[in-house]
This record gives sequence, C-alpha cells and structure tokens, in this order.
Amino acid sequence: MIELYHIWKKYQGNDWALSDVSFFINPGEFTFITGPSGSGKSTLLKILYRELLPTEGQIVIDQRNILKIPDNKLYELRRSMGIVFQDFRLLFHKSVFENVAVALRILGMTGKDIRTRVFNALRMVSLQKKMWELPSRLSYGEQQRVAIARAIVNNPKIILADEPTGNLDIKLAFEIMSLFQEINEKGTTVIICTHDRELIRYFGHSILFLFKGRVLRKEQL
Amino acid sequence: MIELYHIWKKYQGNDWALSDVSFFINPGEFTFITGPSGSGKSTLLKILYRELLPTEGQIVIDQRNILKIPDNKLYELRRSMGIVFQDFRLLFHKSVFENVAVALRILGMTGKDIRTRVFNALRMVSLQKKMWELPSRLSYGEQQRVAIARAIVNNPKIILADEPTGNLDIKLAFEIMSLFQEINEKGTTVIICTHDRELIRYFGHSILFLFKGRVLRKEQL
Amino acid sequence: MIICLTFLTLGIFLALSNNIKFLTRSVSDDQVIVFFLSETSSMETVAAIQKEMEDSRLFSRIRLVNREEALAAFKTKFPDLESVLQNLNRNPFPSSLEATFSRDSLNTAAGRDLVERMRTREGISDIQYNREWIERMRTFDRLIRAVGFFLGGILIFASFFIISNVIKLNVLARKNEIAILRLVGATNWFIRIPFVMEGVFLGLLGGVLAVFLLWLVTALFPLYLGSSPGVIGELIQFRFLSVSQILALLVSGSLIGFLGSFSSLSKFLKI
Amino acid sequence: MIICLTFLTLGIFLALSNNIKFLTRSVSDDQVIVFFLSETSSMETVAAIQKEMEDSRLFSRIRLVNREEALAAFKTKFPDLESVLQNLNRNPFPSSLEATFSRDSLNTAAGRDLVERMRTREGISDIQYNREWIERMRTFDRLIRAVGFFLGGILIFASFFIISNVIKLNVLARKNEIAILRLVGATNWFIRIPFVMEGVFLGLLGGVLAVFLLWLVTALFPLYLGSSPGVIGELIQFRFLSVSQILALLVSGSLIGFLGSFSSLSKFLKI
Ligand SMILES: Nc1ncnc2c1ncn2[C@@H]1O[C@H](COP(=O)(O)OP(=O)(O)OP(=O)(O)O)[C@@H](O)[C@H]1O
Ligand SMILES: Nc1ncnc2c1ncn2[C@@H]1O[C@H](COP(=O)(O)OP(=O)(O)OP(=O)(O)O)[C@@H](O)[C@H]1O
Ligand SMILES: [Mg+2]
Ligand SMILES: [Mg+2]
Repeated sequence: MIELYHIWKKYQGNDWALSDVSFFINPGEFTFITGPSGSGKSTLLKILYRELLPTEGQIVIDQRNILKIPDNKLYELRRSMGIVFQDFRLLFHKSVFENVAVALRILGMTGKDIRTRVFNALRMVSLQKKMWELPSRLSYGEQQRVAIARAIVNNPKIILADEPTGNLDIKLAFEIMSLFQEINEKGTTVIICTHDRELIRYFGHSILFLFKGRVLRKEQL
Repeated sequence: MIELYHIWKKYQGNDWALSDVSFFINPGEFTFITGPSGSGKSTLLKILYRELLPTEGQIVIDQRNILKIPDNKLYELRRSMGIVFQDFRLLFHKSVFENVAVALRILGMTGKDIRTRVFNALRMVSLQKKMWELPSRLSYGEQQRVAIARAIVNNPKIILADEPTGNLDIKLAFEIMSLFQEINEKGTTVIICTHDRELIRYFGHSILFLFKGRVLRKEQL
Repeated sequence: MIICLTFLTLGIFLALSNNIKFLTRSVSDDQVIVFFLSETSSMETVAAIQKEMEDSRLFSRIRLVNREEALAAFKTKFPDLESVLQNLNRNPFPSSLEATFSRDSLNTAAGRDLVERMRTREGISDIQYNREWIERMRTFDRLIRAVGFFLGGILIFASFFIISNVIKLNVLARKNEIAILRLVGATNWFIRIPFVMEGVFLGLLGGVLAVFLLWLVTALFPLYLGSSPGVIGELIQFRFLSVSQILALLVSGSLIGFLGSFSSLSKFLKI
Repeated sequence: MIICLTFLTLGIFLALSNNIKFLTRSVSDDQVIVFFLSETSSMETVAAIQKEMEDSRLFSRIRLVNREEALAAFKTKFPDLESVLQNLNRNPFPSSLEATFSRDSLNTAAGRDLVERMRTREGISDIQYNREWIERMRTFDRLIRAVGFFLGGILIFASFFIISNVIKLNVLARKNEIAILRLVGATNWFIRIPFVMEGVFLGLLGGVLAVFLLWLVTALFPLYLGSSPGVIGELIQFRFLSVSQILALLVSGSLIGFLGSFSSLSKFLKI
C-alpha cells in the first residue's frame, strides 16, 4: 500500500514542481503516471524512492512513513524497490552482467545464484547476447533494457519505472510491458511513468494524469 | 545531396552493425530512419556526421567525400549540420542559453545577434522560461528540447536528429515535428531517427527501414 | 604516481633527518671541556674533582691529562712552535682533566651550573672550552632543526594534502557510481569498503615504491660524491633508513591511505 | 592549490640554493694561506714574492704580517699560553704573508701549482694552510651541490608532473565538453584557447602565491631562530629572492602552465 498525502515539491527558486498530490496505490496495482514534459512525473517517482524529499506532505509505504527513515536505513527501502531511471544510471565501467548483478551483490548473494538470476533477467529483456559488453558499447535502447533487467532481477515488491520504453521500438515496448504485467500478476506493485498513449491504452489499469504538478485526474479502468 | 555507397560498419569484435547500406537523400528531403532497437540507426547517423568512420564504403555530401576530410577541417562539415544527439550531449555546467549559444559562438558571432537567435530557437521548443537554468535542473524532455534548439539555432543545411521526441509527450512531439517540417520547407534537409510509428505515419515523406544493420526497404510517400 | 612521489619526499626527508641527527650527534660528541688543574693541587683534590664530575653524570668521558701529555699534544698540534718550546727551561703546561659532555647535557642548565661551580673550586686554575664553537654549534643545531621541522612540516602537509586530494578526486570521479549504488540499495559499508581498500593499497604501494627509490638513491649517491673520504665525507655519508623506519614508512603509508580515503568518504558519503 | 604548492616548493628550493650559494661563498672567502718568510730574507725578496703572488691573480687579498703582529695575534688567540711566551727571551714568530684565495681559484690546478712552487722558493721557510679544512670544505661543497641538484631535480620534476597532471585531469574532466564542442563544429583553437589561458592563469597564480608565502616564511624565520646572532647565524640568515628571481618564478609559472596545458591538449586533442 502506497499512500501519498498532500505532497508539495518546489526546487529552489522555481514554481511548484508538484502541488498537493495525494493518491493511494493498492498492493499489486499496475499504475501509469502520465502527463506532458515537465509535469512532474520524474519528480514524483524520485520522491517515492526518496532521492528527493518533498517540501510538504507525507508518504506511507506499507505502514511506514518513508520520510522518517534515517539516511543509514534508506537501503532497506530501496532494496524493496526495483527502479528504472529515466537516464538509466548504469555503471559505465562494468559489464552488462555486472550492472545487473550489482542489485544482487548488495544483498550479499554469491556466485552461482547471481549468474542464473542475472541470465534470466537479461533473457527477459532479450539482451543475453550482450551480457559481457560494456554499456557504452550498446545502443540506447539496449542500455534502457539493461536498466530494466537490473530493476527486476531481485524480485522487488515495488517496481518504479520512469519512461522505460522511451527508446524502444513499439514491438519491444510491448514485450517489456507484457513483462511488467507478468511480474505484476505475481503480486508486485508496478508504477510506470510514460507518455506513450498506445501503451496506456493497451495496458492501463489505473492511470494518473499529471499536469503542471497537479493531479488532473485518476482513472481506474 | 547525400549519397551513401555500400556502407559497412563493424564495432570491434561484434557483428556487423551496418551491412551494405546504400541510399541517396535529395537536398530538401524529409527522411525518417526507423527500425527496432539496436538496428543501427544511431550508428548510421554517427557515420553521417563523422563521429565514426565506416569500415567500408563511401559517403558523398554535396559532391564532397566526407571520409576524405582531414580531421582539422571537420568543423566545416559539422557546421553545416545541426545534430540532435540521442543522449543530448549538453554542457552540464553551462546554462540553457549558453548551451544553445555555443553553436553560434563557435562561428564567432557576437552578443546581440546571439541573444535574439537563441531566444527565438528556445521559443520554438517552448523553453524560453528556462533559459537561465542549468540542464541538470530540467526534466528529461526539457533537456531534449534544449538539444533540439541547439541543432536548429544556426540554420544548418542539414539536420540530423536521433530520437528527438523519445522523451516528449505526443503533443510536444507533434509540435517539434511540425517545427522540423517548417524548417524543411525552407530548404533544409532533415533526417530523423525514430521508432514512433504515429509520427512517421503523420509526417513521413520518405522512410528508411533498418533491420539488423540492413536496409529493409525505402519508402517514398 | 602522486602518492609514490609523496612518500618519496617523505622518505627523503626521513633519510635527511637521519643524517642530520647523526651529524649533530657526532659534532656534539666532540664537545670537550678542559679543566686546568693548579700545579699545587694534590692527587686527592684531583680525585675528588674527578669524582664530583663523574657523579654529575653530565660527561660521557673524563680523562686526566698530565703535563707531559699536554706538552706532546701541543707539539703535534702546532709543530711550528716547537722551537718556542725548546727555548723554555720547563714544561709550561699544567695537567688537566679533559671531560667530554655526554650527548644531551651539552646545553643544559645543569651543565652550565657545573662549569660555573668548577670555576671557583679549589684546585682548578682555569677552565677552557670553546665557547664560540659551542655557540656556533647551538645556532647550527637550531638552524638544522628549524629547516628540518620546516621542510618536514611542509612535506607532511603536502603528503596529506595530495593523498586526500587524490582520494577526493577518486571519489568524485566515481560520484555517479556511488550515487547509483546507493539508489540501488547498497549499505554505506558496501560502498565504502572498496574505496578504503584502494586507499590503503595505494598508500602501501606508494610507500614500497618510495623505499625502493630511496634505496636506489642512497646506493647511487656515494658513486656521485666519488672519491672524497675525509672526516666530513664520512660523517655525512648518505645513510639508508633503518628497518623500523622502513616499516614505519610502509605502515604510515597504509595508514595515511586509510585515513585519507576514510575522511574523504565520510565527507562525501555524509553518513 | 596543488600548483601553488609546486611553486612554493620551487621557491623554497630557490631560496635555499640562494642561501647555500651565499654560504659556500662566504666560507671560501675565509680560505687563507700563510707563507712564513725566512728570517734572513730581505725586503726585496719579500716584495718580489708578493708581486709574483699578485700577478698570479689567484688571491683576492695579500697582507704582510710582521713579527710583532704575529705575536700579538697569537696572544689574543691563545691567552692561556701567554705565560709560555713570557718565558721566551725573543719573539719566536717569523713574519709572514697572509693571502686570501679569491673565490674561484680555491681548488684550481693553478692554485695548487703556485703553492707547490712557493714551497721551494727562496725566502719562504714554510707554508701553512689548513689542508684538512679545505678538504672538508670541498667535500661539503660537493655534498651541498649534490643535495641541491638532487632536491632541485626532484622538485622540478614534481612540479612538471603535478602541473601536467592537473591539466590532464582538467582536460579529462571536460572530455565530454570538448567532445561536444567538436561535434558542434568548433575549431581546435576555439577549444584550446580557454584551456591554455586557464593553464597560464593557474601557473601565474601559483607563482604569485608561492612568492607571497616565501616572503612570509623568510619574514617569520628570523623570529623563530630568535636571538642567536653569531657568525654562522649571520651567514645562514634566510635571504629572500632577488627581484629577477621573483620575476623568473612568475614567468616560469606562466610558462609551465602554458607548456603543460599545451602538451596535455596536444595529447588529448590529437590535432
Ligand atoms: N533538479 C532540478 N532543479 C530544479 N528544477 C527541476 C529539477 N528537476 C526538475 N525540475 C523542474 O521541475 C519540473 C518537473 O520536472 P520532472 O523531471 O518531474 O518532469 P517530468 O514530468 O519527468 O518531465 P519529462 O517527461 O520531460 O521527463 C520541470 O519544470 C523541471 O524543470
Ligand atoms: N560503441 C559501440 N561499440 C560496440 N558496439 C556498439 C557500439 N555502439 C553500438 N553498438 C552496437 O551496434 C548495434 C547498433 O547500435 P545503434 O546504436 O546504431 O542502434 P540503434 O538503432 O540506434 O538502437 P536504439 O534505437 O536502441 O538507439 C547494436 O547492436 C549495438 O549493440
Ligand atoms: Mg522525467
Ligand atoms: Mg540509437
């Protein structure tokens, strides 16, 4: 259960990037957040995984006020989430394999376990062939898929994906979305920011429209 | 006139990223290059502006074999082109204004000229409000628009844009495409890589389909 | 590379200070004070004086020089004046006690007190010691210490500065990586440990390289100085570090690496 | 910061070498050789000898010391031995020519030749000069030069190394920026000039800071040494750099900045 209460966010010296955003997401829900460029989608996600603190408001995830988690316990929150960043945030000096494996290594997992799980995750995004490449030697869409693989490899309880198909062709985008849906059906909460209407039309269960930092409406299909 | 003759490209130790790509683009044409993720779109563009050299083949742009241009004359080629990179390549320590102005500064242009032209370019991508921000303080779509503004600000003869609307909502994407079309109508050759079918359907004059590094077909609508 | 340079400078400083220490030591070893005994003083008085001096523990060596020895010494020292002495009907030199100040008592108040006390003591006719020489040595000593401290301070400061900077650059260069790891859910220690280990490794490596280079230098230096034995040549020969100093250098290398990376990290990682 | 440190070390080295040069100079000034004249030699002989020595141009000063002066000098030098002299019926000291070697002729072959020639010359009974002292000074001089060259070399090497490294880091840190500028169509000079200017500026700044710090140090140093005048204290007083040396430091700072950035750029920009 993700509960947001009256979230306001202002970057120094700017207009409100988010104003009075409140909503609930039930466990196992599949939610799209959409809205034009600059409407605050990424800001909202960043607040959810606490890269940013909101200026005002409270967030409760699984009965826990995540704004009250001390910095040195943050990793617990982050480990429960799989995050696809809009700018990928890959480790550029490590191979694709290592980039995905790092999400397991931080849990203290060992050799063989890691190998099988990473391989599976990469296969899901059709990247098993590029396992040993460096991210800089991949096309943009391939990098995006590495980011997706890293987000799903450790079976998180919540997946947050920021524009995960922005650089993928429609066929791959549908594949990835189906993948997220599959994961969602096993009980994972999935939240995806996107501006791709086709995807929303096809996969949307519940949709949150943002506009200039305000929740325009929330649709439950 | 852009002429490609039998371009082959292989990154060290990989399969062919491009195999035997040949095509012509007439001056003033509006061309889309499309194809699935990893099919070689970006590679093709990079070869066109000579960030990369092809393994085999020749490229002639305006009667000039661009593979024979010595490195210290490359700037002449690049100045005739406006390029929107898939990863934007903004100067992260300079303001949005400076990021766009740099394309004029390198031509030795002075104060007032720069200001008016940069302002116009930023207005075209609806970013005039964020003129003095740093790129890191912009949303992803806004960064993409800065890259577009930089590409068009010095009225290049050729515009190369790699996935210029990947992070933009459909409304903005259409606006940007209309902008490109407008520029194209003034005589500029425009080449755009995208996987967005809707845009291609709407704006496509001539379309090049890539698949695994091969030209699948070229359509002239 | 920079770290190696740092420790090289540190090592050079250490070796130099070794040599300077050694030099001052051997110079102060030469500090002899001569108590001329009055001709009338009896053996007992002399023995008493000698005993008192020994008890003071200020001197490392006390030697009784009788009149004949003094004469002989004068003759060898000033051969030109032998004719002068031959014209004398008697030996003009009194017997004396030659005392060598022990290393640390040279300029202490106790030492000066004793000398003053002795001056008025029965049985002693005169005290001769090279006041000016001692003055000079004191100044020189002071100067060397000052230069040593000064250079040492600068170099140690430089080392810390450079090391902490290198690690800072390292951390900054991996800023992105660190941020990503944190976002993916790594604990602070998971992030810190590789850095700390790298710091320690670099420090150690720098130390090892510095010791090696120093060894090279000290081995090659005599070749350069070439054929100039002489007293000073021998005193100032470039001594290598002792084993414990080498160990100290290596350990301090690792330690500086550890502390440097740690402080940089704690600055950067905030927690 | 690092650049400033570099020039500080360079400046310290310069100041030290200034002082060392001055010290060796004043020490060699003291190199006096005494030619004892035989008692029987006439005024003409003495004048001839003196002329010959003057003609050789090896000495900066030649002084005739007659017997009475020699006696007086001895008495002040060794007051303890006055009684010895009083027992003599005549002045035992011969008259002598005291000659001071000029700065550069101290250890030349010509100097040694002259001394050997004089030894057998009629009218000279003996030659006395502190062979050992000269030997020592030669060794010391050599040593100081060696240490100077050694430290100087290391520091200059370090400076170049650090500066080129700083600029390399700078260039690498802006690698992206440079690549972008090139892709946007900037000429190589458009890209280079800000870097070169930055290098020159940094070098100059480092130089200025170093000069300032050095001035501070030399101003404060005497305070630390405190009240120890003495001959050596005066000789080794910390001298500041001359104006031309300051200028040289600043110019070389800019130059190193220029060359460093230039070489780094030419390495990185390829054309
Ligand atoms: N670090 C920042 N500092 C200042 N302002 C920021 C910062 N990041 C975002 N903003 C501003 O906040 C607003 C919302 O940004 P956000 O990144 O959330 O938009 P978005 O919906 O993700 O857009 P896009 O679809 O283009 O990624 C924008 O106007 C943006 O300029
Ligand atoms: N620098 C590189 N080194 C090695 N291989 C590379 C490099 N860049 C791209 N490739 C490979 O070349 C192929 C084509 O890449 P390219 O970037 O041209 O694809 P793309 O069509 O632009 O894909 P996308 O839509 O995902 O951006 C891919 O298989 C990719 O892995
Ligand atoms: Mg965003
Ligand atoms: Mg691409």
